[in-house]
Amino acid sequence: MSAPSWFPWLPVHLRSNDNFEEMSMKIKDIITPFSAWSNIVKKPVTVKDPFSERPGADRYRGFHKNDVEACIGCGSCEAVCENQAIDLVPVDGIETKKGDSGLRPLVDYGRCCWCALCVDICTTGSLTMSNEYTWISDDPEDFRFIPGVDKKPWDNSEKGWTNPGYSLYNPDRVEMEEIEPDARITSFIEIVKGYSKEQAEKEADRCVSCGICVASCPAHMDIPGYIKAIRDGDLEKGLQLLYDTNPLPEICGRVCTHRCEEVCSVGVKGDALAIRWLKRYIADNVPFEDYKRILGLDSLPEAKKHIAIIGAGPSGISAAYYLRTMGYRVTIFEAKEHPGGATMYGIPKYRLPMDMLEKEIGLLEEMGVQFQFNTMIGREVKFDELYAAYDAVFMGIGFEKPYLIAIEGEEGPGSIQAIDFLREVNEGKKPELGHHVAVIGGGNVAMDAARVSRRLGAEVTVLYRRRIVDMPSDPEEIEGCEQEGIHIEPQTIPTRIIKDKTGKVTGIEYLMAEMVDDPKGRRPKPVPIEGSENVLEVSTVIGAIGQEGYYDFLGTDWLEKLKIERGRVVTNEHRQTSIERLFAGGDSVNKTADAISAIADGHTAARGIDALLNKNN
Amino acid sequence: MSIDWIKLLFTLLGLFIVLNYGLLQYGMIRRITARIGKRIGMPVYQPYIDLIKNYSMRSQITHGVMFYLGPVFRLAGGVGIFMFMPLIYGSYYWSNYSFSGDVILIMYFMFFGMLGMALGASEGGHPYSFIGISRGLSQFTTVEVPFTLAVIAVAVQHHSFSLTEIVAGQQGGIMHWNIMTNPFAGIAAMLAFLGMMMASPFNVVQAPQEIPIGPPTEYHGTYLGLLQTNRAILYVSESILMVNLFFGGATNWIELIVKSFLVFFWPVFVGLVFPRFRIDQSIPWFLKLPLILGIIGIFMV
Amino acid sequence: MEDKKIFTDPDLTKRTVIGPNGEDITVDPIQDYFCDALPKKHEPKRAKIFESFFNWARAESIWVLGFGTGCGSIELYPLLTPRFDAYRFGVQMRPTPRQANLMIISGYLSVKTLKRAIRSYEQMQNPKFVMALGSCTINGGMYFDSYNTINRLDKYMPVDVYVAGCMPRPEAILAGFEALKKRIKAGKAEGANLYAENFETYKKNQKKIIRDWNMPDYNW
Amino acid sequence: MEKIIQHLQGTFDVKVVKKQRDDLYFVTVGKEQAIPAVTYLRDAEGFTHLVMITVADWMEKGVFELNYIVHNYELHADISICTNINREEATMHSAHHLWEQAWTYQRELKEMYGIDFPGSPRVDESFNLEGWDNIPPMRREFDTLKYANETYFPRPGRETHDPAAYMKQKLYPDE
Repeated sequence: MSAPSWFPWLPVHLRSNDNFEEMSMKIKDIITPFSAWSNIVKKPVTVKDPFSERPGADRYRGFHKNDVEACIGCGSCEAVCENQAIDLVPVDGIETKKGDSGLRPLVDYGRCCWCALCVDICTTGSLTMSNEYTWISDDPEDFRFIPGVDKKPWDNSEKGWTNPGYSLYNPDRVEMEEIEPDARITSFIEIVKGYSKEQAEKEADRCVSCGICVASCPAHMDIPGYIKAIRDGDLEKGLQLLYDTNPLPEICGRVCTHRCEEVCSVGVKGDALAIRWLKRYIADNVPFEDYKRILGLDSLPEAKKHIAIIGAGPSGISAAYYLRTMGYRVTIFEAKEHPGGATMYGIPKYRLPMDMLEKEIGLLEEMGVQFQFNTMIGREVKFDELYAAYDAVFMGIGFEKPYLIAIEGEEGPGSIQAIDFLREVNEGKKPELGHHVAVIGGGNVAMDAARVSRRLGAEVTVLYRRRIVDMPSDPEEIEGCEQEGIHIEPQTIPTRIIKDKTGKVTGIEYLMAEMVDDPKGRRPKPVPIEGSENVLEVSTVIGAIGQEGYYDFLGTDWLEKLKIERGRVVTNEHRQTSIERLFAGGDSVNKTADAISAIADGHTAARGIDALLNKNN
Repeated sequence: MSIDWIKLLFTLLGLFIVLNYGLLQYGMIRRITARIGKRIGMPVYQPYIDLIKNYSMRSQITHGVMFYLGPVFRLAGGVGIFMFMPLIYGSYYWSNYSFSGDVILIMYFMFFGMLGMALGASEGGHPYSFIGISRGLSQFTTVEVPFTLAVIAVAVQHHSFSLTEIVAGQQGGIMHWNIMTNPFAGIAAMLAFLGMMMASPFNVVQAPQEIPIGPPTEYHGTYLGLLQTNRAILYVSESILMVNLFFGGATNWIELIVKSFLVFFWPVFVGLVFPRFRIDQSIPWFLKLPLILGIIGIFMV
Repeated sequence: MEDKKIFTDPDLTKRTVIGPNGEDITVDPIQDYFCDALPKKHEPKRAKIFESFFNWARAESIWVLGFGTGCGSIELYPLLTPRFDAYRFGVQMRPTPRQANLMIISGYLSVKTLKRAIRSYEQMQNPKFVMALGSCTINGGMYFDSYNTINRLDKYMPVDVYVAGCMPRPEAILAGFEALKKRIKAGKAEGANLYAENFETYKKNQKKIIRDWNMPDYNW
Repeated sequence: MEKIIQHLQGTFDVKVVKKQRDDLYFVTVGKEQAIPAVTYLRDAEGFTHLVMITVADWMEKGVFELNYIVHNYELHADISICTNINREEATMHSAHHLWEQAWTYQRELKEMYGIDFPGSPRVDESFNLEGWDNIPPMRREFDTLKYANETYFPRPGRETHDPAAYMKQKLYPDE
């Protein structure tokens, strides 16, 4: 339609063809829009009540909820939050204890962007989101709350975002290669092979660096720190962190009871981080020649005072190491031929190869710690002399004396004690066991004895008073036993060791027990069932129901002064005994009775001695 | 000249009725608009609340005397149209102040309000007011052309510039209405009416999406309240004017309300479904079809 | 870098021009274009019944300044769609601050936007209300460490209602309107007077971050 | 593409060529040759569209790496001409005579990184940051969190606890 000449008085741009073509409508174009009037009889699509009719979708990311009972306050939510929207704050009524920091996340809705990363990473799965999304207030300070503690209307909402099933970290532990059970029982070769670099870094990558584990470690090692060092590939830094709190990482990397892994936040839903194996990875992969340089031991402070250490077990070595780094002269007195104490004589070599110990003792010797082997206090040296000659004494003597089972026939050959048996084997002897061994007890020592016996070619049965779940031994030890064909007989109470006329052990008689709940709430007690006698044909019985301390070497005068309760030396928080300059640590002091506690005692005592001697100055 | 107090009273009463009618009508139309859009829409009484709210604003600002007078002029325009227009045919008291030349005066008042707005809004100094005003004035001018032609055609037909006489000439059935006797003028006026009501597609003057609502941009509080009052009166008055001019007037209130509502419904009917014309589209549009129809309307007579 | 000159708009600087008769005329655009009388506090009506009635009208006729500032502006448009239809709650959009009662700060404010927001807010008439959407207005939200985004809106203008979310859904905003209505009806929404009373504090905060302050202190 | 790169290498002193994709190459040239190279690509090789001018801050190396990304509509391919300029005296030749939109980029780079483009229109005017008086915020030495905390009044009263440290304080404070 060329109509520009219609209105020559209009401005040029209004006369252009385009404008007129736009305006030249067809009849249809005019009629069609009126069809919209048909809406007037239709129902409006408006949501009548937008406040209650429109709940969030089932998986809507609404306001936060937290199951404060399940939450352990690991702080992963805080760490992952890009907006710094989460603080960890103490909450009334929630105790700080091992495996629970007592802190709970406080969410600031002045920061949150509802990305739900905090929910996705939540190690316990306690932090979730409801599908509520309406919160109005005239006070901006309101929008900071502790989910689960500050009561909110959406606390009981069923719907909303939960952990989606995948994890931001890998919940599965990197498998540690082990020797097959069939091959294991033929020799004392170390079972666990150790991580490769790739495996270690992959495993270290699972760590959320929460640090919950640190409190559970008796030595309070900087676990997140050295795991991060592995992740960063900086093993030297890792080694420094290890030695800050633990001078025996090789040993702990193998035989530690790893309480840290029990509380590992990653382990709540998945497998706990293999903290022990990672520690071992660092210790194994830094060349020993470099230790002194890395740890800065080349130039130690000048020795001023002299400390004596009784017993070259983990606590003694630990104390020696830290005292030496603090600048003391240290002499260790050891009754036996080799250092290492229980780690040396008590732990079978398939768990802890001998050379590991030698490596770490070697470091001490290079640092200038003096060793006097085959020197027993009370025999070669009197304690009086020692106490007089040295500025302070640390006693890390361990539990040497086994408890007896106290049943008929326990005396005499064929019935032996586990710690003696293990020491003999570690010394290279090969005790005669016969075809079938019965091990009495359910602790780690019992498991060790059983597995060692198995390696010496015997059939093994473990007799334990309570249920398998009650066994104080590490679960992996029990699993190892089962893999190696060791039979565990729970709820059995030995009553008599049967001997033939020559005095040779032929069997053991035991009663079955039933578990009776203790009215005081303690763990259930096994009660023998009358008439349920069984006899197991065995050739040797190994008792492994525990040990106690042996303090006679001190002499009566000192022994009177030393405060001892239930077989353990009583110390203050610095591991100082009731005798002023005598400190003590290790199994004879702490209840946990494991290597890492002993190491921690050594460290604490070293600091205590330092404080005492400096105070006296 | 003595003042006919009763007549004044009735006029004011009529104004009051028309005001309320206008507000309710506006609410109804918004409601209908909402339904077309498949919405529920605001309450019918919402215009009242808005009005109260606006009159209750605590602070006002002014941009000078003319800024004050703008809404007053506009209201005067609206009231002026009403005052000089007979409401009910044959009723002395409801005939307001109509006289023999009232059509011309009403035409003047229609423009008067717009000019008042122009002066006031200009004083506000807001650039969008200027744009709105210039658009409004130019569009209104072009709207007036076909409308005036149609009115002249009607006036010539009835040999009178008095609304009362024009209405009188239309009595006696639907076939006597000017819309039937002079359809071209009627259609031209109805099309122009679209522009007068500033309904879509001719509401670019007050387009909130393009220029923040044009002339009243700076007006708020009481000023805006005045403008709202005026809108209620003006739109109804213009509808009644159309009723008087082309649809045979009314002989009672119900007839008046029904007819004026239907007339008012016409721009709503169109406006709700058509998109907005740009100003350079709407002006030529009025100069095309409505103008030609208006001219034909005159020649018809 | 310290001596970097702050750039100012040459159109807004004070200058002298020569008039048609050769005389000098001093032009100070900021003074000439804008009014800068300080805000006054407007007491509510003495008669409580009037004030309550007016507050009811104010609450039921909320005119929103259509000024989308952050991400949340995209949540405001659905309010006007058939699904949510905010009109039925008496909420209408106004394109000019003069006629609006409610300013919605819909999310983060950069310093540049804040400057405009303050001017718009000041041009609104008493009583006026502010609704703040989302984390950003409460404590910075995800832009808490940005070099150019404010953290707390209440430092710069009085806020009546906050709606949590990032961003709040339209339903939550509607609930925000309901909360605001309650507040207005209770006579607690006196943001405009608060602003007038604490004018100096607000100005100090505003001027701390708006460095090229080329506008009057207050332009009603 | 290969051919174009070869041409570039023949004409200019090309330091590095990095092939990102078949249709995206990064070509590093000296500072003086960047604008001629872009001009050459525009006029001789048909890369008529300036996609963007952007910069990467290599604080450790002490340079800004400027990228001129140009697009060829026939080949649907991009080439980025990269050049390193000194961070301390960051100036670069303006490209606004080639594409008018370049001055917007250059104005932004001036504001955000402090890179000067003498001759570029309105390069000194503020772009996003009105009245900025600190070091340009996108330079990496600018600590944005510190600046925000000092400037924008973060809401007080927040304090957090590290679980490990808190547990130490609660459970074994003496060690």
